[in-house]
Amino acid sequence: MMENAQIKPAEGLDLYERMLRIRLLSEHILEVYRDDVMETPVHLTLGQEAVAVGVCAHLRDEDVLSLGHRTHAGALAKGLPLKSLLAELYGRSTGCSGSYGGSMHVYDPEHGIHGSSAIVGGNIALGVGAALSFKLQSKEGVAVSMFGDGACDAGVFWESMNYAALAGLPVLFLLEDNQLSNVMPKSKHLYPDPRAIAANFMPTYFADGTDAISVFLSAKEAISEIRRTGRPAFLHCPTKRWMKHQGVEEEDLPFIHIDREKDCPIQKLESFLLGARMATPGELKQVRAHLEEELEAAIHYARQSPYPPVQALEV
Amino acid sequence: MMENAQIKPAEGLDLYERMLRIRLLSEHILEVYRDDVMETPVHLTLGQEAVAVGVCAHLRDEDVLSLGHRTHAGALAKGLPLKSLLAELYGRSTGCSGSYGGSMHVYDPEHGIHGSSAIVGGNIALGVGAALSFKLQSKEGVAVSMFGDGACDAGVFWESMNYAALAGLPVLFLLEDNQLSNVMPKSKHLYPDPRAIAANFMPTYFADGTDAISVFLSAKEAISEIRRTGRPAFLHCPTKRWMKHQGVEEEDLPFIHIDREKDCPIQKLESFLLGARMATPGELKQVRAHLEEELEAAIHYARQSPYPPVQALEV
Amino acid sequence: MPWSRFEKQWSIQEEGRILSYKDALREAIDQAMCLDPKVFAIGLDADDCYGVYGSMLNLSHPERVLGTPISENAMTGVALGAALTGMRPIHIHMRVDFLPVAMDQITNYVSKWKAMFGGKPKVPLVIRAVVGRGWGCGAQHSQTLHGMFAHLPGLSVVTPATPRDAKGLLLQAIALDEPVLFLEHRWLYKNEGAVPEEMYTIPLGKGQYLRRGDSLTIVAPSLAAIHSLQACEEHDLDVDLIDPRTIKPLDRELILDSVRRTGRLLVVDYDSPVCGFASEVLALVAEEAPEALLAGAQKMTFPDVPMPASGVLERRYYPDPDRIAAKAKAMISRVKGEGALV
Amino acid sequence: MPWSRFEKQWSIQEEGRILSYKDALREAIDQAMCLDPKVFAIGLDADDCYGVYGSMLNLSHPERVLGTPISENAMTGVALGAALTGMRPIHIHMRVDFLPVAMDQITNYVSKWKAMFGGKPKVPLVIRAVVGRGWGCGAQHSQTLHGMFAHLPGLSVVTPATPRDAKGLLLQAIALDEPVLFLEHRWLYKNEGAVPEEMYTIPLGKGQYLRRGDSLTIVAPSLAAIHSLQACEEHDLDVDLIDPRTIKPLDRELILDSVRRTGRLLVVDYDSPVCGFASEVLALVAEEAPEALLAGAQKMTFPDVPMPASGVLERRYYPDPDRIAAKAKAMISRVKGEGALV
Ligand SMILES: Cc1ncc(C[n+]2csc(CCOP(=O)(O)OP(=O)(O)O)c2C)c(N)n1
Ligand SMILES: Cc1ncc(C[n+]2csc(CCOP(=O)(O)OP(=O)(O)O)c2C)c(N)n1
Ligand SMILES: [Mg+2]
Ligand SMILES: [Mg+2]
Repeated sequence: MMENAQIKPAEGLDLYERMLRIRLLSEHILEVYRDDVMETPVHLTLGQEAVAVGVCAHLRDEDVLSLGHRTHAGALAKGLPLKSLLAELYGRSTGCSGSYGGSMHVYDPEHGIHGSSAIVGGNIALGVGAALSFKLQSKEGVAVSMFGDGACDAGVFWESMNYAALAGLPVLFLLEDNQLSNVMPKSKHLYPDPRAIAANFMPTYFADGTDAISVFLSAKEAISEIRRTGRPAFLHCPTKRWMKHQGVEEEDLPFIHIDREKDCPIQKLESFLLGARMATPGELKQVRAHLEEELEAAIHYARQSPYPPVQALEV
Repeated sequence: MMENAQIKPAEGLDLYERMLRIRLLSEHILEVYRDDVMETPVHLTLGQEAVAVGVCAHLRDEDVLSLGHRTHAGALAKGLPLKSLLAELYGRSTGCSGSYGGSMHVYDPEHGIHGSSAIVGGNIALGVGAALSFKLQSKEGVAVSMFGDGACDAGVFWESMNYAALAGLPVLFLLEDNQLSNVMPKSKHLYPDPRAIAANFMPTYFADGTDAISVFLSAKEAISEIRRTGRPAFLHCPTKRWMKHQGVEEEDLPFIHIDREKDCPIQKLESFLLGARMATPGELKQVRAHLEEELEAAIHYARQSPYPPVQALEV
Repeated sequence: MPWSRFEKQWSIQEEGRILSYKDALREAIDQAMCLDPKVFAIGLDADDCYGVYGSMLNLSHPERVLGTPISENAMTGVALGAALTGMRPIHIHMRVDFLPVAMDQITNYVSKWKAMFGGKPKVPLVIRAVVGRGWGCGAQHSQTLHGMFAHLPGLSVVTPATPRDAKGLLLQAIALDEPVLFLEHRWLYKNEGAVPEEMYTIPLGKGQYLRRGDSLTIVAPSLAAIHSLQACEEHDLDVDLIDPRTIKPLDRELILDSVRRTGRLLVVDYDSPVCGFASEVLALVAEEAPEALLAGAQKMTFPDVPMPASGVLERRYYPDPDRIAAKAKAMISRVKGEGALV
Repeated sequence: MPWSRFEKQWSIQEEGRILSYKDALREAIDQAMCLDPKVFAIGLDADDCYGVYGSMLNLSHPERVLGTPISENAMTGVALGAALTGMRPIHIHMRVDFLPVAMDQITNYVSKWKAMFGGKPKVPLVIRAVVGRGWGCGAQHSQTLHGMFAHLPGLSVVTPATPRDAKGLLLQAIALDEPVLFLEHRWLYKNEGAVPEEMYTIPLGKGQYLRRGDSLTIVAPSLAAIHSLQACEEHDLDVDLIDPRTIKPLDRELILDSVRRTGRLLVVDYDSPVCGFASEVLALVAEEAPEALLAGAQKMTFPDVPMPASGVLERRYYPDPDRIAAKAKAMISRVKGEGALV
């Protein structure tokens, strides 16, 4: 945990709000998923909220976030409205992708989300393409390609870093490293240290991916460096996945130890904010209350929304 | 140039013979190619003979060599009979690939050549697969994946190194680095130093790719390490391409300086062998005379051979 | 994802030892591994505790099941390299949607290798991949693509519909010295049927009748074959139902014989319509037996759009037994009622 | 490689400004770049001194032509990412054979992106690739593959045969907010024909007659269209020759109209036969106008094997005007002489 001088109270509260929003969504999914009201495979982000939130705190709406299959945290952190995401999960035509995408495919160009992909790895290149777009248009933006340790196995990871470095593009390679590809530990699927590799292409940064402040501070450095130089950077955030790769069950894997109190990014941030007197318990409660209301409204919105018309598929 | 103690006269002469065979083939192609008697695109290996020869000197017939589009040096160095290769270039059914392959696709499983490929990069994985085969069959062999600097751009290079390292496979990644991908200099297509990258996966070795002795000695170390540990290694051999990427023309690229005397692997080896008194001028002449005869016979063989029957394509 | 909802929808009523499609696959792999030490399996998550939807669990030689990184392209090259040097790999993919990642190897290497070297190499490589419709997976996790693969010269494309065929065709694929793409539909995994215990092979290029009738020929592979059979049984349709079993090579004679007799053709193909299997069958008949087509020929496929995620759309996207039956009835009655369409 | 031998085999005799196919492509790109600063070109060796067989040389905006590493897969993703964020990329490949390397992006990303997000995204991405038969290149450097790509929902496949179409279709492809695969046959590059100087577009899905006649309909795209036209001219055949211009979308009505009139169909397609364009056209007619097929329908394609390298085989592998003419004559005379094939 870094010194509090580096983060302002408003920033801390903002991180808290964004993380908690994601957490509440996960909890809602846990609650209803077994009733089959959400017909879409979910990759929950429980325990991993800090990574997306700590990074997105430094992004503007125009900045681009390119996501893979595990979308919820990144999408909400970047600004995709909760109700749009919920409606998508409920398969309604008001969903962010008109119900054509489901959990793995979110879309909100107004907030810099130009789609996400469930084929591991390829979305990294899309982020690089967005960065190329900024450069060609002499725009100021930054693109973030967010991916897991498993995606580092894929050749497209290598190719994307090489091109971003050659072309000099403003893109952050954000490795959300939960040390798992499905049930495979990282040691079994990725031989080298990805950060050491990345260092051959660009400056690299590190943060504790279960600690929003740590991510916030490293991301701040990395992103301001990108904005300054127009060149790529790499941010490595080890974190922990609490649930099965997909679905709503917990999973105990022998090689991953999880302490759901100590490892919880939200509890960590709470103690930090309270300890540093950057927020009072009352303020935090208020945030939660406000988010719970927002969630209720979003659920209502989603459930009231119509299903898409099947005529769309008639030839 | 290393000390001569490390190489025996017979070994030196063997290197010389193999390199000269390749060179004479190139010269024959230069002579006849404009007459359209060889209907196949040729990627000449003029100036690059030392790499394949220095490495293959340590390989047995059973060891595997996986080649890309630039096949001639590797194929001959590994033992593919000259007449088979020539017949293939002349499009005859006695060619090593029955005339179905052409210059880029050579086949000689008896000498560990299980095919070669013109789509850049993929052959690297095939070499790794051959190494897996050795391991699964508890055989002693070594596989060599030979590729250029351009192939390092491709994701399959990365994926192949990762799997070879994870699985612990006896494969040599042999980078024949002519610093060009077609007319693109390496600085334009490959950002990092590939050897530095490879070092994250396996031990790396270096040799002057225009110097057969240098390659011979480094390859000896690398390959004996692979045989000892059963694990992969990487050998980086910078060299120089004398001709256009493809075809029989010379090309002057501003960023590559070539001195066809000083850079010539064959002249280098000649001076070494003579200087170290490992061979006499007469012996070298004899080698050449013998090879010229061999080439004449091979040309005759190829030209006398029948074209393949077109009926093979009738449905 | 409640697979239980649609798994084991339908089973063949047969004499003999009853096995699920999944267990038939498992048995084929196990027996092949026991018979030949050169057979091994390799694939992303192939060695994990879920064992590719159960099809790889409890094998006699777990040491010959290798996991891989998420590197489908290189791993296909690795499998090919192993096949060329004495092994008989089975490369496994949990979803057919991951095969495009390996398409360079499949298109340019695997399927060309034998011909590119004058027919000399042996390429005993099986690529297994699961077609995985379902539960709002969306466009990238619900593809079939057998039409795309069948376009490639040099690659056989096998699509077993029954447990018996799953075992016999997989053993055949493993036994061959040529590359075979073996596509299993996830919805067939729990279906049951009689499967001989001993090893046996079913040749590629031999289709079979799943039902005999005179008014209409239905050609349908994989899950579409089972759905068509359900349609025929539940609606008592007078249909000659052909399961080609392999998309490529295709049992042309079987199809032509039937169509010449019934004079009407419906191809039910759970894949995209353009340049796919359904078109291929219609083209075959157009070329070889146009006179048999006067009473009508139709395709029933996915619409020509990517699969949407929402359940209501997903259910509409895939044909099903009732819609197949409705289409078949319309074709039969139209013909019977109004004469040929001339 | 003596391209000169087979380049400029044939040119259209027309009024107007004469341009080569290659220069028509170049002009389209140049005009598009001048019109819209968002248009840029990217591709391996696209920016080198050879300029993609000359089609990229002397552009007004060379700074908008970007070279790339040998990373076709990631670069397709990069191009898509740029297309989604305001640019209009033209991604260029010197050979269509390199596209399978990018197949994950093409199959799972590019062609699905619009539908996967409810039709909302604009995807103004053109992928240009050159079909490169010739000179013993062998199996990996001579593929066509348009049948494979046409199978994918969400992707248009464009195959111009004439200089005029090359320009008009390329401008149309660049103008569209949907992904287009633009396949140019290398043997067409030096062919010449009249090409308007101003910018114009030709809509996708609109074929054209290259010749009118009554005895047989030939449908042939790309180089096959030109070879068919040569066949008809040199042998004075009574043929309705249709160049579909785009494989997908397909001008179904144009083909059906013609076949209904001529009663006979030959599809000449320089691609593999199975699940390809030739089968698609036959299937269309089988479904929509079977009565018109009684006099015979045939495909003329590559044999279903990979391309061999040896010149003698390569020349046999590709159909040519003489063989097309022979086939067409046989079909016409058979019909005329012996009546329908019933
Ligand atoms: C190309 C490809 N291969 C396999 C899969 C199946 N798959 C989905 S997610 C996943 C694990 C990804 O791990 P990682 O990238 O670390 O992301 P995480 O799930 O841990 O967030 C796998 C193997 C896929 N979607 N795409
Ligand atoms: C996937 C792919 N993209 C492009 C090409 C065209 N191409 C053939 S060789 C070559 C350059 C390869 O450079 P390198 O790997 O360094 O080998 P070198 O020719 O220098 O020996 C290129 C781009 C190809 N064959 N395959
Ligand atoms: Mg992970
Ligand atoms: Mg090179």
